[in-house]
Amino acid sequence: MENLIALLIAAPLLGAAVLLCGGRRLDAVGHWLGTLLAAVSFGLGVALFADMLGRSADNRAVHKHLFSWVPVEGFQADVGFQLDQLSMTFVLLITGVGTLIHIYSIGYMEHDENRRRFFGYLNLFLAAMLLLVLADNYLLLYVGWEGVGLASYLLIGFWQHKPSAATAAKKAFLVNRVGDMGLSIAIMVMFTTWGSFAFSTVFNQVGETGWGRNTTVGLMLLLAACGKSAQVPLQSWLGDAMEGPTPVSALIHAATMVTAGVYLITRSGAIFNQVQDVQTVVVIVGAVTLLFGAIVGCAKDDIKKALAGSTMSQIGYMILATGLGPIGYAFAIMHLVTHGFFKAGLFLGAGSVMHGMNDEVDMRKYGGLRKYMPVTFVTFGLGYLAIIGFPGLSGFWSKDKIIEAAFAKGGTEGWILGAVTLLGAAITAYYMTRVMLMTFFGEKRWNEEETHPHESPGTMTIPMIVLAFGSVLAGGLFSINESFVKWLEPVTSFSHGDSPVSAGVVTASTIVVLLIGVGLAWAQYGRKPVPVVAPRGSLLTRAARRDLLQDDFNHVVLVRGGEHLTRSLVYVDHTLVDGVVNGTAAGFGGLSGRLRKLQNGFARSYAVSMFGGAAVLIAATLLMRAV
Amino acid sequence: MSFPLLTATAALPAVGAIATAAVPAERRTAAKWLALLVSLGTLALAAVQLVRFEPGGDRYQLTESHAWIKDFGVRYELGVDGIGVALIALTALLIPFIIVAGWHDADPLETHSSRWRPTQGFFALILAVEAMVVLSFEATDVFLFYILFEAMLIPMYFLIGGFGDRAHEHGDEAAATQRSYAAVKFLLYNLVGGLLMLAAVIGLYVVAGTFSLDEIAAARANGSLDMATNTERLLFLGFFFAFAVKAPLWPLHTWLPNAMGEATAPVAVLITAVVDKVGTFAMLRFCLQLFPEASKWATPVILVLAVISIIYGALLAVGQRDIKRLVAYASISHFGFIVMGIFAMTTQGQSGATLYMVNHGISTAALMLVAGFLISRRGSRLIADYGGVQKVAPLLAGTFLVGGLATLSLPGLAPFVSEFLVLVGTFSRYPAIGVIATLGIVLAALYVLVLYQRTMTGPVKAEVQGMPDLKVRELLVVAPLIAILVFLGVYPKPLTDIVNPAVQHTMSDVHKKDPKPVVEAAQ
Amino acid sequence: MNPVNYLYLSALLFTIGAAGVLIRRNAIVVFMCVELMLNACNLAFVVFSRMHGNLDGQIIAFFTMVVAAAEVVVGLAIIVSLFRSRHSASVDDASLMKL
Amino acid sequence: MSTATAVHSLWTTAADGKVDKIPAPHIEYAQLAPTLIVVGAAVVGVLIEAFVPRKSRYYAQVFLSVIALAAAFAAVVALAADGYGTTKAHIAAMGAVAVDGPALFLQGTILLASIVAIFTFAERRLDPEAHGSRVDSFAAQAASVPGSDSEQAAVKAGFTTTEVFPLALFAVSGMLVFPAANDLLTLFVALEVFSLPLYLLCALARRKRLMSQEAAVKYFLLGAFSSAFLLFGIALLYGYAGSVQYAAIADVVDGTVQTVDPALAGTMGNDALLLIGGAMLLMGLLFKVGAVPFHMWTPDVYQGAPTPVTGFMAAATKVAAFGALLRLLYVVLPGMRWDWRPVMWGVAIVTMVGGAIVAITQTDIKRLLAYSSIAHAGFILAGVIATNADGISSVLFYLGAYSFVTIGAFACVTLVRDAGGEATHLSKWAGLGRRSPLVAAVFAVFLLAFAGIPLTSGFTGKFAVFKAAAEGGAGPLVVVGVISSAIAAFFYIRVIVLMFFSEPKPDGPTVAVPSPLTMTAIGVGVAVTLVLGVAPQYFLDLAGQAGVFVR
Repeated sequence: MENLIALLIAAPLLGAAVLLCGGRRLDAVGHWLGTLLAAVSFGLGVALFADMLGRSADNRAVHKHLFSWVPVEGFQADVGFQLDQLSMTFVLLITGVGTLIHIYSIGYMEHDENRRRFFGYLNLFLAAMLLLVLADNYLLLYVGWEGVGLASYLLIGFWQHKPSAATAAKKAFLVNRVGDMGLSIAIMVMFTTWGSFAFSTVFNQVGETGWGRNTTVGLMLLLAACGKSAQVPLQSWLGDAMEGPTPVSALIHAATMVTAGVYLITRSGAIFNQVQDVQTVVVIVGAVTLLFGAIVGCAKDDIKKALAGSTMSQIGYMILATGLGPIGYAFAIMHLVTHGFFKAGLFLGAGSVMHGMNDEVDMRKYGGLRKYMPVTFVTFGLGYLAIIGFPGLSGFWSKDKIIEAAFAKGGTEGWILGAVTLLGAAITAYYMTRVMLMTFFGEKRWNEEETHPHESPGTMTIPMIVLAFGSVLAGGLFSINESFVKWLEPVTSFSHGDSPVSAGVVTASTIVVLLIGVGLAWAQYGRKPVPVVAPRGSLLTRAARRDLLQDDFNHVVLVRGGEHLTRSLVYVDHTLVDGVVNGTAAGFGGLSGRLRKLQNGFARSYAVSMFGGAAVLIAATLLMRAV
Repeated sequence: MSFPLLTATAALPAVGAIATAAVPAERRTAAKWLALLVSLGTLALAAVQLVRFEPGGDRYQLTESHAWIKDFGVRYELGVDGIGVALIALTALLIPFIIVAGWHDADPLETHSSRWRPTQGFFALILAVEAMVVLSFEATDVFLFYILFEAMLIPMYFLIGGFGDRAHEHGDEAAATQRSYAAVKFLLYNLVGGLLMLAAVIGLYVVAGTFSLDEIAAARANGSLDMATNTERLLFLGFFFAFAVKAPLWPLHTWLPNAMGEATAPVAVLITAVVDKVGTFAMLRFCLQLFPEASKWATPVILVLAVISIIYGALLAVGQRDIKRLVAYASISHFGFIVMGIFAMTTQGQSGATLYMVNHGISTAALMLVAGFLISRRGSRLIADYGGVQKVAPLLAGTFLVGGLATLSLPGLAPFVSEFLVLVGTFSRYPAIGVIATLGIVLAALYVLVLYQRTMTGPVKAEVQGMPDLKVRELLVVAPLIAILVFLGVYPKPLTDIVNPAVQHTMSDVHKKDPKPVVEAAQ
Repeated sequence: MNPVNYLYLSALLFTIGAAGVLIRRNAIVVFMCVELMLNACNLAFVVFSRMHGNLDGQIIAFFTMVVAAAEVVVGLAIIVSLFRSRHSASVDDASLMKL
Repeated sequence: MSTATAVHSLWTTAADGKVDKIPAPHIEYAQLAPTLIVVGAAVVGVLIEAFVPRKSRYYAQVFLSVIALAAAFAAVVALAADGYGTTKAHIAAMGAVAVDGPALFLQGTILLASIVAIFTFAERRLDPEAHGSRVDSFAAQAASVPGSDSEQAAVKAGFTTTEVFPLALFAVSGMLVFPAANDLLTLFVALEVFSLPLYLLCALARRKRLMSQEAAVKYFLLGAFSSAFLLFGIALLYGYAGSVQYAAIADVVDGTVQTVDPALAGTMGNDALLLIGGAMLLMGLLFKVGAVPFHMWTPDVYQGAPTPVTGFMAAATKVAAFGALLRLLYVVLPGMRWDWRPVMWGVAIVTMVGGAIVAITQTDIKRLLAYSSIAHAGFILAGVIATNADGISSVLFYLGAYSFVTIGAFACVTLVRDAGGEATHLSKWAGLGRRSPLVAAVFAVFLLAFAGIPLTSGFTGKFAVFKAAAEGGAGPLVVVGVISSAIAAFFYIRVIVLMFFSEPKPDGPTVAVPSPLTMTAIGVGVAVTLVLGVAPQYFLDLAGQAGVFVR
């Protein structure tokens, strides 16, 4: 059975290879082929899942060593897979949502002349993401890690003719590379510490090393996670990444890839558990990002960017949860899965809206669309309810647990974290309600002559419906009997926190803040018409519109600074390094020119030189004897 | 006596060079095919070497030894270790691609007199370089190596100075001046390095009384050769300087951007992917083996220079406006990695460095050759003259991107394996250096992606409109290179198996053992 | 008289000749100065010959004279042809080639 | 016994005692055959000038010269085969001439180089025919004033100066003796014997005669000046040792012979005489090899002289002069090597560096090669300084290798011509590689050999001398040597750049198609360059076996 694991990756990889190398001949069938292979992968995943369920909880992880990758004395990197409950969860999420989004893309990308290439990239992404979650060592994980980065780069920049898309793609890759640097340093430290970077070795021996090395590894892994999961301070790329086609935003920048950081930290739980201080940093990063994303999400008028802010914020929740240690891992993953459903659904809905609205993304030019796109409205609405944590829907179950766990952290920290998570919940409710209201309710604000809103075709709506089911049901199903937590427990371990606040109180306060958020949004966007041109807004609003000045900071410090640095280095290289050499050459030339003048053509002066030479010769000879 | 395989591998291209040069002026197509066939034949011989080489066997295999210049204690001694055989394979592999890529680079212009036979000369020179490079990888006699090390400058010099980008050649006096400046700079830099090495070679002979690596090693082993510390250091510096110029290491690098910028793309590949490898190869084989103590003594400085090369080369690559110069600075950065790996004195570092030599050769070839195809279409090397190529020539853009991704060491492509090994190897002994060098991977992403963005994406520029996509000949060059990059990225084991034993020998030459993992050391 | 004094004379003559070569412009005079230097050598040979009590020096002096004579033949030929071409025997005028 | 009576006895014994018969000198004619053949041929050459009709003179002279030189070379080979270079090495002609390895090797080199040079002398196809007769590089009538009617008449009459051949033969005979000379008198005479014909040859150019005459005057005056120094040095050494025999002087220098006569203590063994005399002698020889600061005649003379003569001079003179220098330093003065080695270090360094640096900015190819020859003199001096067996053999090898490259290079220079004769200005050489790839390629080979690029003879030679120097403890000299090699490389490369990478000028020179004579000269040059570069062992062996002086 474990031989199927390789096949799991191979199917989409094959798809990518065929679609990208196949050329225009495959244009007609490319999208079907891509979707088919994604579905095959999903099918294999399900089969493996069934197989896994058939075994006892402690016996579920399987390993498959494929081949020795880089065998160098003392450095054994293998291509080997580890399929345990955590990986399985991801496999199902990736292939499941992935397949749905493939189907959606068939419709969404119908008029794009490069649709075949698009599906090739999507397949490539699936393969890389599966590799990431299936690897049994950090180096192979790194391959998948960068692989998804590449796929993300290609897909964000899919419409390369738009300079903004190309820039966004480059930015995403670069920021991710900074994170990758962290991962690569972490692996190096692992190698020098444990002589290996296989999960098994590292996790078994992690207790035997000192604080310093574990901390370094932890911080570097966190840096990597920040890059991939768009956490502060490496969050800046996610908003721009919305330049990519919407299915991409749904799959990569909402459901799967951006959550890889959560996977990484959860997977490395054994290391993080050793170092409290790093966990604290993780929690802080999560908390800051949670609020950061939420605030940004409130100010954006671009529907996708608003959702991107939301994604950032929700991942903040997950990161925060992972920072809590064993009490949070399972909930982080659970939120990850539910978020995968509803956020993918929301993005697909947004895509559907854009599809019907001539690719308009400004919500101020929407309004009252519920009549024109009923299916989209309903599915989007369900997603909306799920994300704000409407009781009973997916988001409610998962987010509630995280808030609980935050309180359970204990002490002042626990209170602060609890408050932050609650605040986040309120803001979430606010900005999502704002999106909902601006898009589907109120007056229509579009130009009726140019725009004819319409419902999307079946290929697009069906995935949305499926995801909507997920958004509604997943959380509840997972929470029955704590089944999800128990499922993951062998991998992530689990401990009930000692919450100072009872579960009921937390739930109640969650509902309260939710209502506050929704109410505020209603007051602002529901009761009165939405202006088509955005008002100037408060200082905070304006800052939030500019992603809280993050890009300005980057621009001034990194871009400008970098430009100055490189320009001055080019100058240095030219004048100094090269100058020394050319100067030496010129110096010899000058010397030559001067010495040359001695050769003045007069025989008598030559004789003088000879006479002088003879004198020196004689004197030197005598002097040598004297000395 | 068995078949002299090593001599044959070098002799075939040498004879081929003469034959190619002798092809009559008007039969230039025949000359091209002849050169290609010879290079393929050489590739076949190199493949035979790979097959016949036993990774677990003696250090030097397929050896040949003949008296040559008795007075200088010089023998014609050949032998390959794993590193040599891998690099010979690389050379033999790349030359056919270089020839095919440069198929039309040396077609004569109408203005030339009938006696001027650039085409024959171009391909003959390439084969001559191949012969010398191959032989220098095989030489186990210091003098023989030195002779080839120097002699290969001459054909390279003519290749750089004599053949520029086609677009520039039409009566552009300034370009010709630039080109000869680049050629002279190349030659003088390397000649100065080589001459200092000559002094050291002579000094080595005075000290050791022989040029044979085997004999020197034996003398060291039985204690009959005992170099004074200062002597060893001076000799080491003489050797290292030459190799550092060739490699090139900061601050001796400035000839490379000029040379690569002015030469045609295939020649630029020849420089950076093939000829420069002799420098790094020689560091491994000669510096470490002949002067182990001095090598260790110089390690801190060299590592710092290597790290500066990595960062500095990458930053300058970011700042370039010329595609080929950008690739050149990227190469400087990569050579920094190679040197760092060699002098980290760990198994991982040195294996990584060796793999890096091979992988860098292939990846740069891919990137540079595609860049050359691009440049030949528009007639400009300036990045700013391009934009939106992806739209009109997706295949070209795609292959360019793959080449670029290889250059930035994307996992899954060959350079990643080597770069990571180098980093790990360095980190395990010199953590700070390793960490700084890791910055290079971010900068690499920056210069590659900026280059790609500016040339390939965005709105289609007017001058780019109607640019043809890759032709079959060009695709035949690029596709196999990419395939090799992917294969070696996924399954480098065949290569590491060959390289590992050689690295073990080198490690024992310098009496170094890998640092033990902390956990293991604690037990 | 102490023969060493003749040595001093010889050195003096040699120096005078050398100075003449350096100072005089006319090629003929320069050449005469060279001859003076040769004569100084001859004097030295003869003096040493006497001091050593063997004949080698004297014989050498004869050789020198022969050689000097041959030199005159060649030298005058060259100088005269130069003079005929340029109507000047100044060595400073002959400075077409320089730098 | 007082000094006075001792001196007096010089002539009183003759009167008082019975007069000894002057013993008939014992001359080993067979062993001196190489020199004698050449001298004889030269004399015959003079007779040919006198008696053979003008029309046939050229052929007769060329034939005679080549045959004589070849015969002399055969004689050298025969002597060497007989073991005179090694086991039977001894001093011949009453102590005047050494017949030993270095002497034979250098004589062989000089003879071969001379044959090749004679070929270039005899070249008559480069210039278009004048008035129906072929012309060579030499003046129609040297005695006629440039530009005068008499010159034109001579040209019209188709006169040629066939005297160059006997002159060259005389010069060669002097050169053959020079490195073999075993006493200072022979040294001096040989020096003059080869110098005087060279002065004349310099003056004989067909084109640019004013420059040619100027070169001759400069060469002559400075040469005579330096001869005077050399002679005074000889006088002082004679005063020091009481003999001009090398072995006798060496004995005194070494201190193996004590003063025989206390009366002579004042002069004999007086170190001041030795040091000053030695230095002056050195100066005379350094002038001939063209070492800085005695080099200043070189560029002017090389430029002004007819190019075949320049090639001959640059090759053969250098060989002969270095031979003599070697013998002087290794046979006569090894006892005072602690005195002359530091001085020679200095000379070698300024020669290498100075020659290389000044060459950078030269614009005339012949002057450039002149400075190059100065730099090379410095490299050879490094080998001379080694003072070991390798030093001798490496210098011998270098000289052999260098002379053929030089003659070949100058032969190439004669091919590049425009309306005014040879186009020696570098700007004229631009784009030569495009017009005439073969000539340019051959010249490039010579330049690379000068630059010491491996696989050419220049590298082997340079390696040999530097190795010898390093073994002789002159490591720093080697470093200076390689640095100046690098500087020197710059200007050789400059010429290559000019030839291959510059666009040809529309009014550029043409490349003459030479007769087989010059082709042979160039061909031999290329062949020697490559053979000595790739497979030098045989010749290194030869030089190694020849590397022992007899004393």
